[in-house]
Amino acid sequence: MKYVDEFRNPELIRKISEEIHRLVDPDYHYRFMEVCGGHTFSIFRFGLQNLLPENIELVHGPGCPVCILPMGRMDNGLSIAKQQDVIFTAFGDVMRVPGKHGTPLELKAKGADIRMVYSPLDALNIAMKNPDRQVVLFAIGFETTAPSTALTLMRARELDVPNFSVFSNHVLIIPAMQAILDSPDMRIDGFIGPGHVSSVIGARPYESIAKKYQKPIIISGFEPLDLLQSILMLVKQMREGRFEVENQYSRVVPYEGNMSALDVMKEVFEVRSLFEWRGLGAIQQSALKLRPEFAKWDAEVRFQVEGSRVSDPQMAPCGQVLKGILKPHQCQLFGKECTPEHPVGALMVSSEGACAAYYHYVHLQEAVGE
Amino acid sequence: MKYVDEFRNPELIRKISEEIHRLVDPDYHYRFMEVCGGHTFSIFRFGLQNLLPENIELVHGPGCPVCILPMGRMDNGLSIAKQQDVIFTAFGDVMRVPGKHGTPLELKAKGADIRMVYSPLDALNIAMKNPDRQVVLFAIGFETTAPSTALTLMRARELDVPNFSVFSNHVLIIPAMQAILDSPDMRIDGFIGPGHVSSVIGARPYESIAKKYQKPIIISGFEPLDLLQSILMLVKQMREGRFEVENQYSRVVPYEGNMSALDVMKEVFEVRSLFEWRGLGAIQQSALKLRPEFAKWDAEVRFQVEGSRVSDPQMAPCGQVLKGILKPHQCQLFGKECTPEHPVGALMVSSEGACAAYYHYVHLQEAVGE
Amino acid sequence: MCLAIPGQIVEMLDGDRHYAVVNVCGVRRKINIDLLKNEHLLLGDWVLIHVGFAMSKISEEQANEQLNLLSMLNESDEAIEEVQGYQFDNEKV
Amino acid sequence: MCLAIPGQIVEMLDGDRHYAVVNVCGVRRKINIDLLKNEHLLLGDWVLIHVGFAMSKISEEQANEQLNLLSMLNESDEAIEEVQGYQFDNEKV
Amino acid sequence: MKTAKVNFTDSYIELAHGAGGKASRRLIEGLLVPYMMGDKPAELNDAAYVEANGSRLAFTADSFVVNPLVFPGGSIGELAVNGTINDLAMGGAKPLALVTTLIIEAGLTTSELEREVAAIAKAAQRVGVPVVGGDTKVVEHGKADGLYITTAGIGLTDPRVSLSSRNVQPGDHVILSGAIGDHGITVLLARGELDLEADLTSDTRAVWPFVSALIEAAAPGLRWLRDPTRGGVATALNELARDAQVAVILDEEAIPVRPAVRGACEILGLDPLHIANEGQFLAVISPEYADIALKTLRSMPGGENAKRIGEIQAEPKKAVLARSQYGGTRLIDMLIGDPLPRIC
Amino acid sequence: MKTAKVNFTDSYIELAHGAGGKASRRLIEGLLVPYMMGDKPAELNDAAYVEANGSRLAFTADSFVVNPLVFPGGSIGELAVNGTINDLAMGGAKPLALVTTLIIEAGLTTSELEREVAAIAKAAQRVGVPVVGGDTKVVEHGKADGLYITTAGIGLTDPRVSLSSRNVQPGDHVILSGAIGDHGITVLLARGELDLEADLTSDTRAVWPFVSALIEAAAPGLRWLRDPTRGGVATALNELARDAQVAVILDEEAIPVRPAVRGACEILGLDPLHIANEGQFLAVISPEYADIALKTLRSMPGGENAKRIGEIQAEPKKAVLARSQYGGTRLIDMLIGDPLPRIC
Ligand code: SF4
Ligand code: SF4
Ligand SMILES: [Mg+2]
Ligand SMILES: [Mg+2]
Ligand SMILES: [Mg+2]
Ligand SMILES: [Mg+2]
Ligand SMILES: [Mg+2]
Ligand SMILES: [Mg+2]
Ligand SMILES: [Mg+2]
Ligand SMILES: [Mg+2]
Ligand SMILES: [Mg+2]
Ligand SMILES: [Mg+2]
Repeated sequence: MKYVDEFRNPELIRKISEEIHRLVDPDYHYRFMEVCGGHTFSIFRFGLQNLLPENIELVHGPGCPVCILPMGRMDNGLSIAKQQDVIFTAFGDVMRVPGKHGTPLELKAKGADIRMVYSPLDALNIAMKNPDRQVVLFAIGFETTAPSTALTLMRARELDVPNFSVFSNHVLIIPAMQAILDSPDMRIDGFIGPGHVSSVIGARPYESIAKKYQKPIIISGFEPLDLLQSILMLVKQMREGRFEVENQYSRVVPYEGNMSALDVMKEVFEVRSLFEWRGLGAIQQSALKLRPEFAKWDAEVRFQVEGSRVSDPQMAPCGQVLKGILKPHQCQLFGKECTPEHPVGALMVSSEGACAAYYHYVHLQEAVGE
Repeated sequence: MKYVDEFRNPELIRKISEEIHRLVDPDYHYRFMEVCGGHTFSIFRFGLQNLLPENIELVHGPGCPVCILPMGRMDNGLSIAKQQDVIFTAFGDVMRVPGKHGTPLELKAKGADIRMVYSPLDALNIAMKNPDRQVVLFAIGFETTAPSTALTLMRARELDVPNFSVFSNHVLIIPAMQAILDSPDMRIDGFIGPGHVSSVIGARPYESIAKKYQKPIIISGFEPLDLLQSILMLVKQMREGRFEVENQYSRVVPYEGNMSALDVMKEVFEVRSLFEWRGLGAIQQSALKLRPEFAKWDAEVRFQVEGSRVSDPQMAPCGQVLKGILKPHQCQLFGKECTPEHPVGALMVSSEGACAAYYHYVHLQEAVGE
Repeated sequence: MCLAIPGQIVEMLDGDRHYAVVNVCGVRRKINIDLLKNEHLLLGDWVLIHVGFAMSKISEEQANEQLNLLSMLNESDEAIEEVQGYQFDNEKV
Repeated sequence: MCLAIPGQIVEMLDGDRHYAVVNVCGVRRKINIDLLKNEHLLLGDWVLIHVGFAMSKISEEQANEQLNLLSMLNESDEAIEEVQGYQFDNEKV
Repeated sequence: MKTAKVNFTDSYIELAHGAGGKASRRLIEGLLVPYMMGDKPAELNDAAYVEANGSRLAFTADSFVVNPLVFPGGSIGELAVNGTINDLAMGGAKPLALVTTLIIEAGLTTSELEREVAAIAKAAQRVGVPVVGGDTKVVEHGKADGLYITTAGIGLTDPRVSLSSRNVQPGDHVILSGAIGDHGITVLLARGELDLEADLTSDTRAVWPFVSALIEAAAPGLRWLRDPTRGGVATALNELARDAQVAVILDEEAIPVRPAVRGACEILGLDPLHIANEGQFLAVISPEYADIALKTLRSMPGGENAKRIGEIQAEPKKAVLARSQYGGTRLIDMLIGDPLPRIC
Repeated sequence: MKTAKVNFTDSYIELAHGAGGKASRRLIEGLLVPYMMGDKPAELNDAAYVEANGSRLAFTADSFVVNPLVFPGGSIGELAVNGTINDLAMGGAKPLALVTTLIIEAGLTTSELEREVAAIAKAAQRVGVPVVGGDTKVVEHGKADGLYITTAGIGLTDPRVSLSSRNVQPGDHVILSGAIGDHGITVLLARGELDLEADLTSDTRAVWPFVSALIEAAAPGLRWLRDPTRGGVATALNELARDAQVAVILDEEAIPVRPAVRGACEILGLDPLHIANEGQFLAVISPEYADIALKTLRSMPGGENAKRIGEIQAEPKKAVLARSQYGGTRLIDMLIGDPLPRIC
């Protein structure tokens, strides 16, 4: 598989690992945050932690759109899904996320018409095939996914599909990174920056962060070689006292990002003044809603969704885990009340969620007696 | 079972049978028509033909509302049933009657929402429970059933149920008897009159027929004793040269009929100027349609049903069988193309239909070698 | 033509005067009795039921008279004459 | 965060210029290419696919450069310097 | 596989093809048997026989799709066990083991499922047969009417009996184990659509204890057994008449029918002979053994209503006739389609 | 029946409970087994064993509910035969006979039904096992997704083998019969909802010929067999690790996966180890017999891709681990719920 297999080359992996070991300061405890859940997944999927020195700690960041979805948004979405003439569509990722009264899958089992889609365009197609029904797309995702939703909405407007609407939960990565860095109880030495988001937004947006907080940021790919190389680059910057934005993932990410994608996003979306992130609280200018010109296709307008704030279950410190303050296994519910099969928090749902990833990892550690 | 078991008393059955044998003119071939399909059914169900002298022939009449339903009406009904938001309701009797493109059961198998009801009121209830759907009752029946439909429609008006309507195929017995008697190729010596229709219309309507055509008419019950007694009464009238209306079924049928039932029928229905009977052709003033005041609940108005005339399948002489001109087994299709399982004509569908009854009877005759 | 069956009224539904409960051999159903509103139905009356409606009140007297007559058949000539003259009540009255 | 996967364009859909067919290891899908309308995509190009859209054109040159660099790691000091200086093209230019 | 004999011209499947009557028989004989069994003339029994290491096993499986899942006197789980036990019993086989598969509709509550699982376990335990395995599938909400159960069973045939329509002889007696129609009418009323109420319960039960007793008492006289499930007594006896090329002459008045079953049938225009039973069986027994067979059944709890309901005659072949006391004769046909309530 | 051990707290059933992964296991072990099997510690195998007159029979039944009914390389009818043959084979039993029951949705065309009946007949004939009986139910239009098939099978165990997770020892080898994921991905793509196309066919086949050959060549070394159907290789091996209280250590690179299966999995964020197979099996074989077993399989048509994919270790108990060439280790978990395509 081109652009995949080469980047899993065992020999090169070993080489970089050795180089990291060679360059780290053995007396320093490094804390690098991989912002993106895709990175978290890869790290566990490929067992990369094994290849790093013990004093490099990887902190799992907020870059999983499912994990940061506040329960109130989920409940709002499901309240729409319960309406009789609605076909509620969502990505597979969302299907196991618990709202206050259960997950989309559970609601579907009780008879709601909830369908999984692979692409936002699939939802639009369902709407065109079911003119008697209201088809709602429960959209999630960072800047990687938002342009696809935007293009789909433009297409809905072009074809004038009256029974399609989008419930937007799209969020922005830069405000989230800032919120984490602003958090007083937080120490991060550098970031492994999200590769696919960056293919849209480019590198520039990170520069002010790198400068303001004096943290190195490496925009990184998702294969083992990519991640290890990014860590190596972070170690080197620290060794050299630099705090720059570097692009490890240049085969995919251009400096200026994807202008067409940014354009369609701007045409369809505007920035919300405030949006609640699960665990992180309300963050200013951190999410996207549909512009008034698209009110006709805005599920929040059509179904008059009131913002319902539901706090995370008591005792569930998902937010602290999201910010990297707590390790997942330090949560009291971890592995007991909260498991991948019966998640309490969203971090346990997504295979990108830090808790789900850790759950397997800890079992593995226990298993292999480490 | 009171009012049933006493009228199946084997000893009394034998007595009347003997009395009939005693009183018949051995040189005369009697042809009595049981007008009502219920009588036809009883005759075969209880094997009454065995108990009669060979020279009494029972001719099976048109009193089966399913048998005389023209295929065009069935097709009209099914064209409504095919519409997407319609729940089409009908009595079980109708479910196997073939339209041009199949039976209600077959259409249901393909996905149409067709439901069996026991009472017209059940259809109204379905409408009230499914306000989003159009619920249509495909009503059939003679004067016995028409009052129930009428009361149901009055109730629909009272409760103002907007999504209920009736497709009326109600027919009248007197015009049918006249049509048969007017038919030149027809010889009938007397009638076993329909007991349950008479509980509504009473005896008076038959008197002009008895007089005009000089035929005895015995209003008869449905148990073996009732039917045998009625035949005995016919034989006696003929013996004595009388042609009167007599009421064998006085425990159920009052002379004047049921005034309340006649009143509700009049309030809801008016007589159609012309109605097609399967096999008998168009008969004047022989059927009921909803009055204009009930147009809102009239499926023919709501669904703008055009009268489609579909002739019976070629080679299918159902009409001649209905009039008693042909015996069922004289039909070329009988027992070959046309069987109870795969009926060509409606007479093979209903267990009251002469052909279905005969099919079993002939098999029996063949079976016992008669 | 019209399947109808005798049943006995076992309950008058006070809450809904359009309906009564009938019993047929131990099977009970709520039926509409509007068509017999002039008959002043009482508990224990027998009615003929068709498509969920009471069509006719059954006369026990007439039934017994018929059975008596028939049982005398072949046994007395009078009975035969009765059968012959067996016509509408109101005509006899 | 965002599952995206490289695929090769194997068909440009002339009838519908918004779409192309990509091949991922023998699996084909019609994807929307509107987000790369400025890239002048050609048959044989590799793109990154996410939720049925092409997000980015993949640079073979950049990929090879990276792999070359990494293969020289531990073998020449120059390579290490390269890794360190490995930054945005446009900044180098 | 020989498919030359395929003879099924209906263009699609409807409910009647599953109702146990004529359409079912046409589907099975016209389409399924030619493919599955090729040229072999099929005698379609409740259970098939399989030789294994010198033992003759009976092997059967049935799917259960009843609506509602629970009804007076039973539920789908109990039905699924009893039905399969009964098919083995009809093959003259002592039931050895059951396997049950569940097709569950997403959204079924655990308490409903648990109730049926308990019903399966209890019914199996009652007759002392272990459930040794199973399978579970879940289908989307809106499918599967809550729960479909399939039960497979194996049994060991008793070497003293040989059951086949081919053994049936003119003069043999037809014995029925008890009152008919209880199950079918109970379920019909339980659906609630007809608004009829009656104090009726399904007759579902395992009849193996009765068959076992019959084998002990009358093995040499036992010719044929059948549980008159879908299609009722009329259909089962018509199949016998056809397979054995004989006539079955019934004494209709002897057939036990509870008043409420009769009442419901009169109201709805149905024939009790067409109504399904789930705890009764028909036995054809040679005249010498008929009395002892009947006595045996009647002496057992639940067998008190067993009756001799007819006999086998040579002619008219392939017919089932009912004779009434006053000399009327009627032909009893197989069920056609589902039994539909009628108004005329 | 002992129900004290019931331990199932979900309040209703959803699709995950039928997907073959963790939820399925909880349902089966927490609810079904306690009722059906009482206190006996259950080893849940593909087929159960039943003693009959001194023979040891294998007995199994499975329901098949695939959508669409036909997919590249197979159809529900073929699947239903092969699946049950395979479960018998996994019990080390030579298949003797099958019984199939059909639950048909009213409105299914006769040609669709005939196609599946022919597929059943052909698949059974291919492996030389007769279909000796059946049952047919028809449910209302809108139910049953066209057709559900349940197939029960009985087989005769080979006295030379004793298959059980209890026999599995550290040092034993894990052998896989061929490439994985073909069936699950083929069916997923055949549904058409994902708009993905690939030249893939289901791997559905009866594996009894392979198992038979393994018995001949390596009976004393055969410890355990399992067909990794729903839940895939990951789930089957997790069940082994749990039941046998061992670790299964996989060499992930050795596991054969076709490029298109891999491509589809990468696109959809799925793991091939969780994808269903319908013509593969896993065997645990003692070290002395591993080579001959592998050679035997590879010498047979359709067995060329058989691989040694891992081995059993004593520790860490109850875990399945994959080790990569560069020293990474990951834990392979059972499937949780249905495999859902994901975007992040
Ligand atoms: S273990 Fe569960 S509750 Fe605890 S932080 Fe993680 S997701 Fe939240
Ligand atoms: S046999 Fe069939 S076609 Fe012929 S008259 Fe009777 S119903 Fe009509
Ligand atoms: Mg049976
Ligand atoms: Mg069976
Ligand atoms: Mg019971
Ligand atoms: Mg059975
Ligand atoms: Mg199974
Ligand atoms: Mg298996
Ligand atoms: Mg199995
Ligand atoms: Mg195949
Ligand atoms: Mg299996
Ligand atoms: Mg069966």
